[in-house]
Amino acid sequence: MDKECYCVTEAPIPVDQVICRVQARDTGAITTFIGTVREWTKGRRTLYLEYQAYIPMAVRMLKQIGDEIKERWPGTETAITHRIGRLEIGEAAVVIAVSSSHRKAAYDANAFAIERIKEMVPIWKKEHWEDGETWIGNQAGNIAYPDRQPFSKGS
Amino acid sequence: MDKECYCVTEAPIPVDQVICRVQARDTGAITTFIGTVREWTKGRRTLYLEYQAYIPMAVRMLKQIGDEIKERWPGTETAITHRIGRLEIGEAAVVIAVSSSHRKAAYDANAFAIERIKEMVPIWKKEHWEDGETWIGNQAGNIAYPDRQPFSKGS
Amino acid sequence: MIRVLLFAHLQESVGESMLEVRGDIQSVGTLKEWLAEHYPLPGIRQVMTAVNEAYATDETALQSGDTVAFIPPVSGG
Amino acid sequence: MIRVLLFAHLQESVGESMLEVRGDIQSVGTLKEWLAEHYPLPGIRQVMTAVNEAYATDETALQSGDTVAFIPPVSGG
Repeated sequence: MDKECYCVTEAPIPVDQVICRVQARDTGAITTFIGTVREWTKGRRTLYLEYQAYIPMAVRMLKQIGDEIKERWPGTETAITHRIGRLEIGEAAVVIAVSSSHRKAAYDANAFAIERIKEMVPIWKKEHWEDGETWIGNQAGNIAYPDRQPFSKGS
Repeated sequence: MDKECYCVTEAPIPVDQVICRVQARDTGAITTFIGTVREWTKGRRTLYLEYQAYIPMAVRMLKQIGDEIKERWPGTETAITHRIGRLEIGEAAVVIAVSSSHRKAAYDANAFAIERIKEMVPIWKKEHWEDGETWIGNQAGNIAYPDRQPFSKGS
Repeated sequence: MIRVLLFAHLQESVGESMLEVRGDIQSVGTLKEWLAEHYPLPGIRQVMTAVNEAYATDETALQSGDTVAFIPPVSGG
Repeated sequence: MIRVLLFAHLQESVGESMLEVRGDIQSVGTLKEWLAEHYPLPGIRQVMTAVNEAYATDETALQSGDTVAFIPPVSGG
């Protein structure tokens, strides 16, 4: 299941397919998170976004996040697809699916995954505003990069 | 948007459609919860499930949950579809989608929705085990029904 | 006439999903008493009730034309 | 020869997504010094680095054939 579960792609993300990858006969709960392109951010209008990735490393880091989740929430399955290239308003940039036999783990592991992605997966977003363009830094904002190392324990 | 957002249906639930109903141009995050039929519960094997609902009231209560969410997490949109009838292992019994401009509200509101459904929406599940069948009571289990009223404030 | 809706094990116990009750029924509590006497519904006094699709109590008044549903502990989701 | 990968604003600043560096490069730190001297990469000393797709530090040793990627603050999700 591993290879297919962690993808970086230029094509629109088929949510159903990401969900399929985590389904099993002992699954009772599946959570998904879909990060979509928002038109307005603090009163500023986005026209479209452009995502770039260091693809092989990004896939490797997505898989690492899945491994971290499996260690913290045994019995869960995780699939993550991140899109790159040009994305229009409303399109999905990332889809995370987590399955579990019970729902609490599925919610918690899913929220953990998006936090880790924003911390340490080598993917960059360029905002194309109505009045300019910028590559966006760490979205957490409060993290004083690069002092915070994007390592997980043991890596 | 209201009418279509809260459904009880005998047909398989199209996850994509439920998601579509909550999308808007200021959406940055969509969470979904899919409750699926699990084969094994505490060592006991389920063959299939049968769900029954008091349909008009169930739809009304789903809408009430959506209203409660909007009050607690302004700016969110919620859509919930619950399936009834016979469901096989792996099939989705309920799909909840919540959109928000930011992800925390989308996760929290989604988790709130499934708790409220299990508390107060008139839908019943009959487990068809390998060795018998039973209508299942309140799944929270620890709730001493009927002392706990399934009312929300103000209702 | 009051329409009574039964679900889950209550429905199976009576063998009907709907009953029509006529007579001097003033409240949910009175209806429960009446049903307990006439149908195999021994636990009915403890079951949640909805009148016209809204949760109600034993004190809720009834009038002809009302729909009363008995709501055993729910197990959706 | 060490292959250097650039992304986001670093890539735009240099105008290349890949550089090949030859010469006496012992570590990530040495490579950063060398790049800062030869390319418009003034902030390079503070940027996270990956060697062969794993996060590394300035002390990480390099040898010919390694791929070094500079990872500006990420903004996926």
